[in-house]
Amino acid sequence: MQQLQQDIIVVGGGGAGLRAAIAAADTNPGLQVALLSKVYPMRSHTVAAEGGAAAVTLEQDSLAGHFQDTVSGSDWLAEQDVVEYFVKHAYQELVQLERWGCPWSRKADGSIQVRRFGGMKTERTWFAADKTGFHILHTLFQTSLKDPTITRFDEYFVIDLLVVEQQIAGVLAIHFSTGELVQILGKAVILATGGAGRVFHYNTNGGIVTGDGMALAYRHGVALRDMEFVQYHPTGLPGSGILITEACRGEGGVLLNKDGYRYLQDYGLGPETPVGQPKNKYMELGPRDKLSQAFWQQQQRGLTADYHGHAVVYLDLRHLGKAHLANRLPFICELAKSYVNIDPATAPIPIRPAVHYTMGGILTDINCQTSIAGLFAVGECASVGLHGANRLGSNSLSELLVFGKVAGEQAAALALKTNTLPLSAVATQCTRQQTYISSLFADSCDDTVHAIRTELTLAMEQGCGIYRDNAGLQSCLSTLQALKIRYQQLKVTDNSKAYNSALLQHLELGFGLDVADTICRSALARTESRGAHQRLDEGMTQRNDSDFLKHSLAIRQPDGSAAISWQPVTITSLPPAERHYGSAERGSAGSGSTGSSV
Amino acid sequence: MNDTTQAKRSDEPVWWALFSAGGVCFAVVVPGAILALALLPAFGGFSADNLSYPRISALLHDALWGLAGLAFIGSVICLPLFHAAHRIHHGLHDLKLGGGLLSKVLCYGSAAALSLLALYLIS
Amino acid sequence: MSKTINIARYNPQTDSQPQLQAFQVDSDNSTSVLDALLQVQQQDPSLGFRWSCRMAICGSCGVMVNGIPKLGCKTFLRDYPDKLTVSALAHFNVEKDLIVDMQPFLTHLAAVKPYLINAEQSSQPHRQTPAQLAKYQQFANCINCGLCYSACPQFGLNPEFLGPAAITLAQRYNLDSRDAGKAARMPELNSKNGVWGCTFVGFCSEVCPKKVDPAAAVNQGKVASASDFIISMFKP
Amino acid sequence: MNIETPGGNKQEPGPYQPVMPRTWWLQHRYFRFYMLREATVLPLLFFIGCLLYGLYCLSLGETQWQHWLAFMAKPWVVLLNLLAFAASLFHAKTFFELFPRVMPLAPPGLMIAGQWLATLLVATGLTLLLGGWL
Ligand SMILES: Cc1cc2nc3c(=O)[nH]c(=O)nc-3n(C[C@H](O)[C@H](O)[C@H](O)COP(=O)(O)OP(=O)(O)OC[C@H]3O[C@@H](n4cnc5c(N)ncnc54)[C@H](O)[C@@H]3O)c2cc1C
Ligand code: SF4
Ligand code: F3S
Ligand code: FES
Repeated sequence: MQQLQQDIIVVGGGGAGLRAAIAAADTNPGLQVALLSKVYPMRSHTVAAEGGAAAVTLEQDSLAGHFQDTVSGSDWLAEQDVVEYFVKHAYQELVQLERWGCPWSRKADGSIQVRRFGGMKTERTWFAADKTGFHILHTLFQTSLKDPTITRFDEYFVIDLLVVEQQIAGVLAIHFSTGELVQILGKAVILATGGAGRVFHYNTNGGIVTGDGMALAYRHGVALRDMEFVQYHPTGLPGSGILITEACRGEGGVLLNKDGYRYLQDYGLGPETPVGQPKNKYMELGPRDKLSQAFWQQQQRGLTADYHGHAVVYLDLRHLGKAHLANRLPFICELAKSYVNIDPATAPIPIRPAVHYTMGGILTDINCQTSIAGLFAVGECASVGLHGANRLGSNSLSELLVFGKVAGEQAAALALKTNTLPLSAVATQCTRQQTYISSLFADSCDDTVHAIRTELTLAMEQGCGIYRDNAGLQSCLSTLQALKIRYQQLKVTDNSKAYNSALLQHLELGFGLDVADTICRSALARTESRGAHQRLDEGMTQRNDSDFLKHSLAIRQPDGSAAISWQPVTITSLPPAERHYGSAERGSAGSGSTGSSV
Repeated sequence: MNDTTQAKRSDEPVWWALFSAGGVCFAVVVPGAILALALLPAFGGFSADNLSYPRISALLHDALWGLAGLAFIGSVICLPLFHAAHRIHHGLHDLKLGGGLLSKVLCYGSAAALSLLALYLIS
Repeated sequence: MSKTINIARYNPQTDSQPQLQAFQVDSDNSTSVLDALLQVQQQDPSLGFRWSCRMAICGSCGVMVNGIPKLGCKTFLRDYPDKLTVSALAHFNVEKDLIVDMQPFLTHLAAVKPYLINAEQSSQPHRQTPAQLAKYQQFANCINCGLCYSACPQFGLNPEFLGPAAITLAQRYNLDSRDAGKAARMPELNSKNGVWGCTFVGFCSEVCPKKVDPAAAVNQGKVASASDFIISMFKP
Repeated sequence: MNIETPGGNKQEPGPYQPVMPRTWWLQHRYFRFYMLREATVLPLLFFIGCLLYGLYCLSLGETQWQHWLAFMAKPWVVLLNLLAFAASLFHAKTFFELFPRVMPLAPPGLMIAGQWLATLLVATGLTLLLGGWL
């Protein structure tokens, strides 16, 4: 088995991983930084982010405003100290990206332009046309090429963390092109492996977003926090789930049901704002959870239309005009044309909610440090505590940058004062993994990855969807258990070495099953409704702060299942209150219950 | 990353500049030249007088103190020759028949030789 | 509707060259070549190809469809009523089935110093007007899919040629009003494997799924390189 | 052109290294078009040859000049010059379309039209001049 020695190992070449690698290399040029990714960094799913990245920018805006929006958006489950740190550093990070060459969209005078985004009081979202993630990722990737101390390991698939007595020692990876196992030793490891949206059937995520990093840490005893909070994006294309960015609504797009009625006004988001005059936090610019829930309600009432067997509503952009669309939303026009054969300038786009983002993830402190010494996590795979029960659009790209930098710097500081563990310490772990991998191959097998994966994603969609109830969750859980047993019998029938995708998919499925289990069990344990987690059961449809103003922690048990425990929320300055959108926002005090009336 | 070996500057700009200038002439001047010198006379568009020896010599040598002749030779013969040489040189490379130093010397060498010949003939 | 798709298979351990294999897939109006490949992979899990975003932005799924470089996820079966043959991207070494070695491509990208070079320190953003942005914006839209390399015969003939995407990226930074690194980038562009490796075949721009027009970038690079040549003559 | 090469080489297990055959340009419309564009210089060379011959004749005197005029009227010469004329127009079309992409100075349509205008003016000028109207 090949052995390599590095100082810092970054797993993941998305926005978070690249930002961390650059920060680590910048901190001390004497450190060897390895950047591992199962795909070439610029293929990472950050590339698909369309809308933008948030930071307080305008005169009339304030850090307190961004803080409040984020905390109330999170339904008070965000760590407020983390949010404070975040809003304070987001601007500088976006500027840093600008100074690295990111082609942010501009105002006529050459200054940065910001756009509206759902759940944000005012315009504070930086964007690069409607390809913000693409430009951020490529800017970071290209900037990383400048750094001679960053060594890339492209198409290396990490299958295990090497841990010795609660201290990280490195990672074990499969070199995709040769099929060989490689042991990479390091003093600090940063997990930046992205989300887990692919455990659901309809999702906006790329095929690589399979929750690997979450499972890697979880299998070594690190808690996964707030896993029940899975964000549905209200506007995915039917079938493929391809995202139609929220920026469409920021620009003034409206949502219509099959009768052409702007149904959001019926769900606490009104009154109806005039077409072409979007208003922050009203109607289409309400938060994602509310909008996705409204779709579900419409579907129950039979008010959704049918698009080739998928229930849909419509996103109408026609009034924006061809020129404006081409300028502000060119990628959306391209996507609509290719995948539903529609020109948004002349016809409304059929859309439906799709799983978009995992708010939960690997538990870390404000320094991105996990419970294993030297193991850090950042980005969508982590739960640093920014998003709580519901993430606001455009906070996550900024998170990658703000906390990517923190993770890189912290890892570098730690690596400088740590000694590498001896090879011998991890030898047995490596041999065990090697034996396990070899045992996966067989000439034939009745079951397939595809079959199990399909059942998994459908079960999750059924049981852990926009609305949940006890019966559905229980049945999802038993399906998951059955699938896990089938998974143990599953074999890889392609025994070739080079580029064995069958093997990788097999391993990804294993990661996904573990993550799905934590989602389902956390959802069962939270018997209230909050943010993206909405229960239909009697007595659970409201937010219940006296019992559940706390984070769930899923910790792996010896039998492989998750046990749920709880962790208090850090509240610094904004005590829990109702979340209000639409006109209810004003006279919020005692008035009511937009949060749960739907 | 620092360069240890810096890539060698190509002399291609010289040839490309000639090629481009020749390309412009080929597109802007040559069609007219073919028309006026080959096609119209052949199809009887002009009277014989107009193409008589004295008139043509005079045009070539005397008009604008001889500059017209020079411009004509340059834009219809010399530069297009370099244009052609460039395309042939690269075309040989495309056909995997050359493209190396030999074809370069032959192509641009002939273009230069023929250009000199043309200039000599009007001098 | 069932449809036949021929796939060029190659297993490095056993094959000496790619062989076509036919598969049946279900197809409707929205089935992409990527969808079809995913279906085939269910029948034969050993089929190797790259993909991720399935929305034409990550650049991983490039393949030849009937001999033309295409993004699998943005090419639809409906547009190929007759025969459909999918093979690995041309001009790259084939590692397995539809997976090619992208390393040369990445090396070429890195060679042009594709990052903003500017020594000025500041904690404020640069000013850049929409007009200044427009100068390079199109060239910044490259998703590094490599289709243009498979389209470019000059790259096929000479693998050392930096190629359309790398040169486009160099131009993207050279044209950026915030950049001061042109001098550092020019030596690579000035070489015979830089802009001068191109004969304006132009097919690169034809196949580019993002309308980047790399051919324009490369040939604008020639003008830049030629002026650099002249300037260098007047320098000691 | 599906599988690129007939002549790939490969001894041991490892990647397949395609080699471009010499006939690559026959395999696609676009490449044939490119080769045709490059080949426009062949008839051009013929026309330049005619001119050089003409200059040579001119330098020898009146009789030789008459000789050249007769040569230029031979059917096969006329035919080849017709071809050269077509080639020059085809070249002009491709060249004019490429120019705005290499030097984006004005809207492409405008630049293309401007260049055609230049060609037209030169052709008119030369015709008028040689035809004795100028
Ligand atoms: C369609 C879409 C649009 C979005 N739009 C916005 C937006 O407008 N604004 C916003 O703020 N957020 C947006 N988001 C959310 C945001 O883009 C993501 O949360 C964020 O990009 C995740 O970045 P990341 O670096 O954590 O992970 P990713 O970019 O997903 O990268 C994960 C990396 O980990 C690697 N990896 C994974 N597993 C392994 C393994 N086992 N071994 C080795 N490497 C591995 C992968 O190769 C990859 O390089 C959007 C998300 C989606 C899906
Ligand atoms: S220029 Fe176009 S074809 Fe070439 S790599 Fe970039 S996006 Fe792909
Ligand atoms: S195809 Fe190749 S030759 Fe030039 S114009 Fe494009 S790089
Ligand atoms: S899968 Fe990402 S571009 Fe096709």
